[in-house]
Amino acid sequence: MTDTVASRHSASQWQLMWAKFKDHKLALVSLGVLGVFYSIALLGPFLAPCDSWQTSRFAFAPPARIHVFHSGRLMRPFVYGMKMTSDPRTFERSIAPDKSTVLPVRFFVRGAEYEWLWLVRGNLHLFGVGSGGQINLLGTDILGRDCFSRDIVSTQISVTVGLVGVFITFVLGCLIGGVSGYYGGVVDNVLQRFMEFVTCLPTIPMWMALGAAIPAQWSNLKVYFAITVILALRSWTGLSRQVRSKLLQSRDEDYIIAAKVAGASDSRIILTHLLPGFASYLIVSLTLEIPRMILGETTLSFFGLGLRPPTVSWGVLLQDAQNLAAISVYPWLMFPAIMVVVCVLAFNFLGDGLRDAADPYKE
Amino acid sequence: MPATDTILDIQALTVRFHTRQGLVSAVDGLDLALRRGRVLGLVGESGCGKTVMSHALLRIEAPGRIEGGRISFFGRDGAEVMLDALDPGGSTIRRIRWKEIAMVFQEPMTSFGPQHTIGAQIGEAMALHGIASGRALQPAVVASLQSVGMPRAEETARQYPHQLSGGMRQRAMIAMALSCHPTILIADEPTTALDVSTESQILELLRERQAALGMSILYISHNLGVVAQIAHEVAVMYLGRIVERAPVGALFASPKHPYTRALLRSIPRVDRDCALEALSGNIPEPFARPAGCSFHPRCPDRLVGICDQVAPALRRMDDGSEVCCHLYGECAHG
Amino acid sequence: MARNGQSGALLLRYVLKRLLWAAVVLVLVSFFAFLVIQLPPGDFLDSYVEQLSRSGMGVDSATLVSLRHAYGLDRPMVVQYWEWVTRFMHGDMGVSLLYVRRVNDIILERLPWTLLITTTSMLLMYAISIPVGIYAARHQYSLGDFAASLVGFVGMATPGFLLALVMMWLAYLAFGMSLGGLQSPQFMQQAWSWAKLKDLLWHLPVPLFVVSIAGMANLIRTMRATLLDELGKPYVTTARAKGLKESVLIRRYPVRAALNPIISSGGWLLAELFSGETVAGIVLGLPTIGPVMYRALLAEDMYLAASCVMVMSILTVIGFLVSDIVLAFTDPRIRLS
Amino acid sequence: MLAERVAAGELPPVEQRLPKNPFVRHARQIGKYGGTLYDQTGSPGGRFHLDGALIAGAQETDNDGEIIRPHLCDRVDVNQDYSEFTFHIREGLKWSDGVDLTADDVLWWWQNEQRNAVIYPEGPRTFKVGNDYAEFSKLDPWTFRIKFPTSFRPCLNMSASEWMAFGSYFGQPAHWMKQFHADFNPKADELARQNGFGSWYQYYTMMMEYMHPHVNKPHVGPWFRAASTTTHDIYERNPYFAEVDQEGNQLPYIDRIYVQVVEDQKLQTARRATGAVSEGLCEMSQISVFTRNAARADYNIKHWRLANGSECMFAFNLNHKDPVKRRIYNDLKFRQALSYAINRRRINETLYFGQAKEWQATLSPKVSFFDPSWLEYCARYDQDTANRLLDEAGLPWDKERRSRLGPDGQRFVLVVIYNQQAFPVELLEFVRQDWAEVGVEVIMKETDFRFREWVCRAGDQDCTCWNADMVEEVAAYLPWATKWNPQEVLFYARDWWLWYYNSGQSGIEPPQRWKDQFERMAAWYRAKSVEEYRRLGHAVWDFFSRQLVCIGTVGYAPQPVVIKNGLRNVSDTLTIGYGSLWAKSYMVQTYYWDFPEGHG
Repeated sequence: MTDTVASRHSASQWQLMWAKFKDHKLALVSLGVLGVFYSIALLGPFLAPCDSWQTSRFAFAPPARIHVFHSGRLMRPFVYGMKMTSDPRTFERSIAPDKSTVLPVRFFVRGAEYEWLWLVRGNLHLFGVGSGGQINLLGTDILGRDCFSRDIVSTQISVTVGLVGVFITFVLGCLIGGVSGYYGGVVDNVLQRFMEFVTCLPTIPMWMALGAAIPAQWSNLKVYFAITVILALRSWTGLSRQVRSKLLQSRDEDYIIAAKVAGASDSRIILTHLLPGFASYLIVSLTLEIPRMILGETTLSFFGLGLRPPTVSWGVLLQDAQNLAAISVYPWLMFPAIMVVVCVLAFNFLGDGLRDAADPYKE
Repeated sequence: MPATDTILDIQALTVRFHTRQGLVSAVDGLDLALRRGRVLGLVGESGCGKTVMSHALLRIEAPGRIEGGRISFFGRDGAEVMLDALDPGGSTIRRIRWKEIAMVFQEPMTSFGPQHTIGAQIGEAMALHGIASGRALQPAVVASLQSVGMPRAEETARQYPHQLSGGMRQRAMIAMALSCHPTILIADEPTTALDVSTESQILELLRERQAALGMSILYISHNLGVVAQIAHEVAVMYLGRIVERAPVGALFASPKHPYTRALLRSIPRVDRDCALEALSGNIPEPFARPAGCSFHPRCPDRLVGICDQVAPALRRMDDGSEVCCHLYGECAHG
Repeated sequence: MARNGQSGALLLRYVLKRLLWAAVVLVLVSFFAFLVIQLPPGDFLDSYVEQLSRSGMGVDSATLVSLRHAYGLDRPMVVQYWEWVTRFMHGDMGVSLLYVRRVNDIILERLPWTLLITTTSMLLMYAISIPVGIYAARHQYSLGDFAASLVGFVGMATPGFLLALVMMWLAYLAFGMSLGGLQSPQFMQQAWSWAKLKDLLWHLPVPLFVVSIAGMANLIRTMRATLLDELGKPYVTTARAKGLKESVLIRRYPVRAALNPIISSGGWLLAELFSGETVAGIVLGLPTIGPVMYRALLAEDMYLAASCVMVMSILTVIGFLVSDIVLAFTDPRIRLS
Repeated sequence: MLAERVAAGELPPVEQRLPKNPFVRHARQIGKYGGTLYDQTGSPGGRFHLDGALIAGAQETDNDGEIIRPHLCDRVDVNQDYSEFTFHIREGLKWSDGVDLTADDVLWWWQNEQRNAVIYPEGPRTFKVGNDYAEFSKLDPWTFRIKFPTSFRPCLNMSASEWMAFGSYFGQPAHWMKQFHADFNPKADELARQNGFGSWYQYYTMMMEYMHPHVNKPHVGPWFRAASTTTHDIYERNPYFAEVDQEGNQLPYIDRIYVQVVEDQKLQTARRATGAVSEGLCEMSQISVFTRNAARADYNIKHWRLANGSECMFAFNLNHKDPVKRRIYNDLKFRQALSYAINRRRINETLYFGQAKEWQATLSPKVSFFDPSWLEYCARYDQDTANRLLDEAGLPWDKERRSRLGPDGQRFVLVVIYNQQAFPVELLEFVRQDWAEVGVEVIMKETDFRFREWVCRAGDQDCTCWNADMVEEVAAYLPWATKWNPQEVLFYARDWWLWYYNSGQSGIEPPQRWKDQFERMAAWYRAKSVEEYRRLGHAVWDFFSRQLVCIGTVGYAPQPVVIKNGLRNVSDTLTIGYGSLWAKSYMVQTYYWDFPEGHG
């Protein structure tokens, strides 16, 4: 016992954090979940069996079942083809599995062309049914596009928006908060008022106003970054407030004064001495900032003021799902909603876990 | 069988905490008696369970639990109340708290609520226990503040805790503690957070009030020197047990238990110049209490085979002191 | 509350300072609003001129120039800004081409509903989240605590528009509640009556829920957290030792302390509410400012859009002001230092 | 409702409210009075499903858009060479406030509004032949004459097409409009300023709106706007409406149209699907909800058709400000290529269950000078041809063959601005993909209904789209007024047209072939004989079709409609168009509720 205590005391701040973090099961699980999300984002089109924009005549096809028994005998996993009957009078489509065509699910099949991370062109997919037909694990939308593939590709955009946005937040927050807290006095006061002003702008209206101002002819990449910037414009305040207060606390601590006496430049002091002092806090608040951004992007795109087709993000997909048909008849269109909720929850739990871990006063 | 002038009699009291690491016995079979109008000093290193014990007396030991022993309290009328048997949320104990047994806490900084004025918080207690109410309340509060020698009492009553200095706050705390004229005052390291000069003032104040009101005081401290100044009788506590109890003179003249001796040796003395000794080793992890005499790992003159096997019992010595150590086992026998 | 002259004076000084700051912030807000007018491509005048010549022949360059002058669009930004602000201060927010009426009238029509929604949901939030938070803190890790935080998290993680959509649909399925608006159409033409009021109350729950859930989640979490570390503070032990009843004690000491962060978050909360109100307003078709702004943005009817942003921000600033002042009353440490 | 007001003495009895010989409209069944129709719009005073019913003109067309018949005028006399038109207003015709609508109103409108140099610096767009305007003259209170310098046949068509700006000569009540007019009210400027407008003519132009007349503006249609807030408009029945049913009961039957403002398009759909409106069009993409929800929402679904030559047609801005883009858009090959690139079959099958017509956007086949080859022109799906044409048009592929490069070497991107129409937005996604496949990158940008128009008038659009009417005989002959006209809704060559119409004083000089076309159209409008009318008509429309100024997709689509149970006199099969038919075809004034009190 006693020697473990000793080792605890000699452990570095990060080891301590990790030790405490591991106690927080929920956070640990969330970390895993997010891991999944981001690896989906990374692999993207490789995981998607179809080209997410490839339309087909099978509109609103329900999610396909994976079977292993065909006419009584066991065989490798397969899906049935689809046959569609549409009533010309009521315009009702009914899509039923076509038992005659069996499409075995193969792995590492060649399929639709895609560009991986705008770099590598490829056509290898984790799984698929080849050219014979299509496999729609999560059904199709009105244009007969494969929802599963779209959900995967949209993940790429949506989860990265948060990261990029948070990076901007981080820079802004540290810069403004740092200056404000380090110099104090008039500078501080002015910057404080400015922060107050930013917090006074109702988030979503402000986002909308700025989102509406994005020129239509901008390329999707440009729009994407514009959106992240817009999102960040609101979120840096929280961070900078933290940076500021922490700075104000530690500004007069001996080692800083020592550094000053030693004649280190202000920026150097801020960067090398002060920031590391509370890096853990920054990480926490950044982690909690990401989900807000994801929600923000979703909301903006949902109202058509954010990303727009052909870019697919969760918001864009949900925009298509904003109708009673999606809710009452084609529920699989709502799947992105589940992804949003899960992702945001995961980030929040992770943030909580990190917070507990980072807080030295809670033993 | 407690003496007639016993006001508080604790027998084999055990308080345990159920923590994630395991069961912790903060107080473990503690015996102690407090006599009317006397000051009992309770000494021990921090973490030995003094505070838990004192909280147990007021039944605010939660999240700890009393899991053994008994606490009998003899009120003004001499009737016996089993504190340990009471429901900690019940009305009986609430009537005893502050009215019978009041307490002065360790941190004068945080022991007052920041939201209300000093006067309000003192008045709250007085009103609660029917000392004063309505119009009479405010003067009573001021009086109680004056009684602890608070300068500008009226103004202080109107001030908020964060506007007072530490010493002043502790005075106010004492005023609040005495405001309901309790029969027992528990002072839990009341001076630890204060500087030396203030400390002596506070001690002086306590001594003066005790003499004036004739209440009993349980003075808890980790500092024998401080206890020496105020207590009639001293009990030394180690790992939730009393290891030695003696009149203050006897204890300082001839300390018996090795632990007491060690403690004494760690006080600076002007009249004798010898190197200060710190206690060797530190307190064992609470949930790894050593077998036998819990002090034996640190004991300079432990008897191998006995001390680390058999737990000693409290023995009364000729000079009226009591000690709990195998070293004195024999002389008791013969 | 101010217990003596000195602290009263301090309080006054504090309030004045806050007022001054609020004024500064408002100036910045007006800059932003003006920015909103200027940002979009294809400027306001083009639209306006075209509107003029709707059934006519289009306007020749000469007329264009004269119009530009009439609208001060040929003058430098600063001048334009100044004119806009002064007009705004005189209560003239310009005219909306989309609604073909003065922006003032539009705002005035929508404001009461907006305030109704926001204030009621604010009260609702406090009324629910404070007791729930207290309960969660006092019975930590209990079933109730778990349930509360679960609701809290879901409320926090579900996008408002989604919630609105689903709730609306459920309300329709369950009660056949008409979609869009706060009243059934047949009542909207009538004067106020009990039936109309009942109809209104009948429509309120869904919007209120959607608007307040996110903030409520947040409040519960804050309340629980702060109360938890307040409960550990020594002064709680003191109060307990004094023989106070547990319920009284909790109310008088830790809750009072834990309320401060809640109160100070009031202004921020208002900002959040306007966000929520905008989203819910659009999806549920509420008669609030949000949808108007949305419409105006799509139509690039910028004077209207900017005024909406401006009004919401002003209200938020006021919210911040009020919460700060209330805080000064409840927390002596702020008032007296 | 009116009965009480008569009893209360607020209104004269019906026979005094109607003109001497009111227009008799044959209702399928004689209806009951009372009740309210519910509808919705995007913004106050904005378009809504039933608003076609609000207006009435001098004449009207039958439901096939082939015959012109009198409406608010009981007779229109035309001289030999179609240069003099004498309109006989129904004697005793009244505005909705009871004031007589006489020839004076028409003349006032012509002289003080249309010819007013402040309101229309460049003069009115209609009643102009060459450089001369028509003469308006009053023969007696109920008779006025329009005299053209030469023959001008379309004058009749115009008088029958109330949706044209032209129809507004029954839309401006002199006695009411005067208050906004500086020549008649010295305080007009003040009035304008009080209402937030810079000067009187700006306010006046706002008040000119006659299709959704401003609150309490006297009106001749069956309903007038009685109240308007930011949340709803209320249109009350016009007690002086000059129509009766075959039994002499004054129309309309229904007292009120309640139009709720619903900013969000998606919510509008949801409300239709849940029975919030009395009559509304179903989105084909949502049809499953509509059918499933019919019982609960208490409506039935009728299967109409949309009389659109094309559900959605695209027009490029031939007068684009950017010379590079202008050159590309003006290249016929470019337009042909994009037409070939559209997979009309796929659109039809996915969105219209294969029941729409995959053809080019043009006139209704029933038109006398119709040419079937117009329908097929470039309507075939042929990517190779498209690619070839684009290469020839000077838009080479980039290295990776991802998208095409403009002459400036940049990625060639074009923005299509649109606002939600009857056609499903998914259609645009199909087109976007089809064009992307031949390397033309498109951004579809949704805007507001009015904003789209403003941008186009300003000439800032690359390309815009709209539904193409099924243009019938009557509508086709409206001067400069069909959607193929360079300065109508699609605004594809506004500057050229301005140049021509103002004889070079403004706008941009068009290329010769377009000058010819303008001349041809002018000549057509001056046609002396039916034969000439047909010959020139064919020539005019042949040019439009071959030039492919408007690229059509699919047309004549099925259009399910939800109708609240209990709403009567709604036709089961109907072809609704937005051309000359649009207003008339529903005959909303004959609608009635079988339990009016149940629809308060």
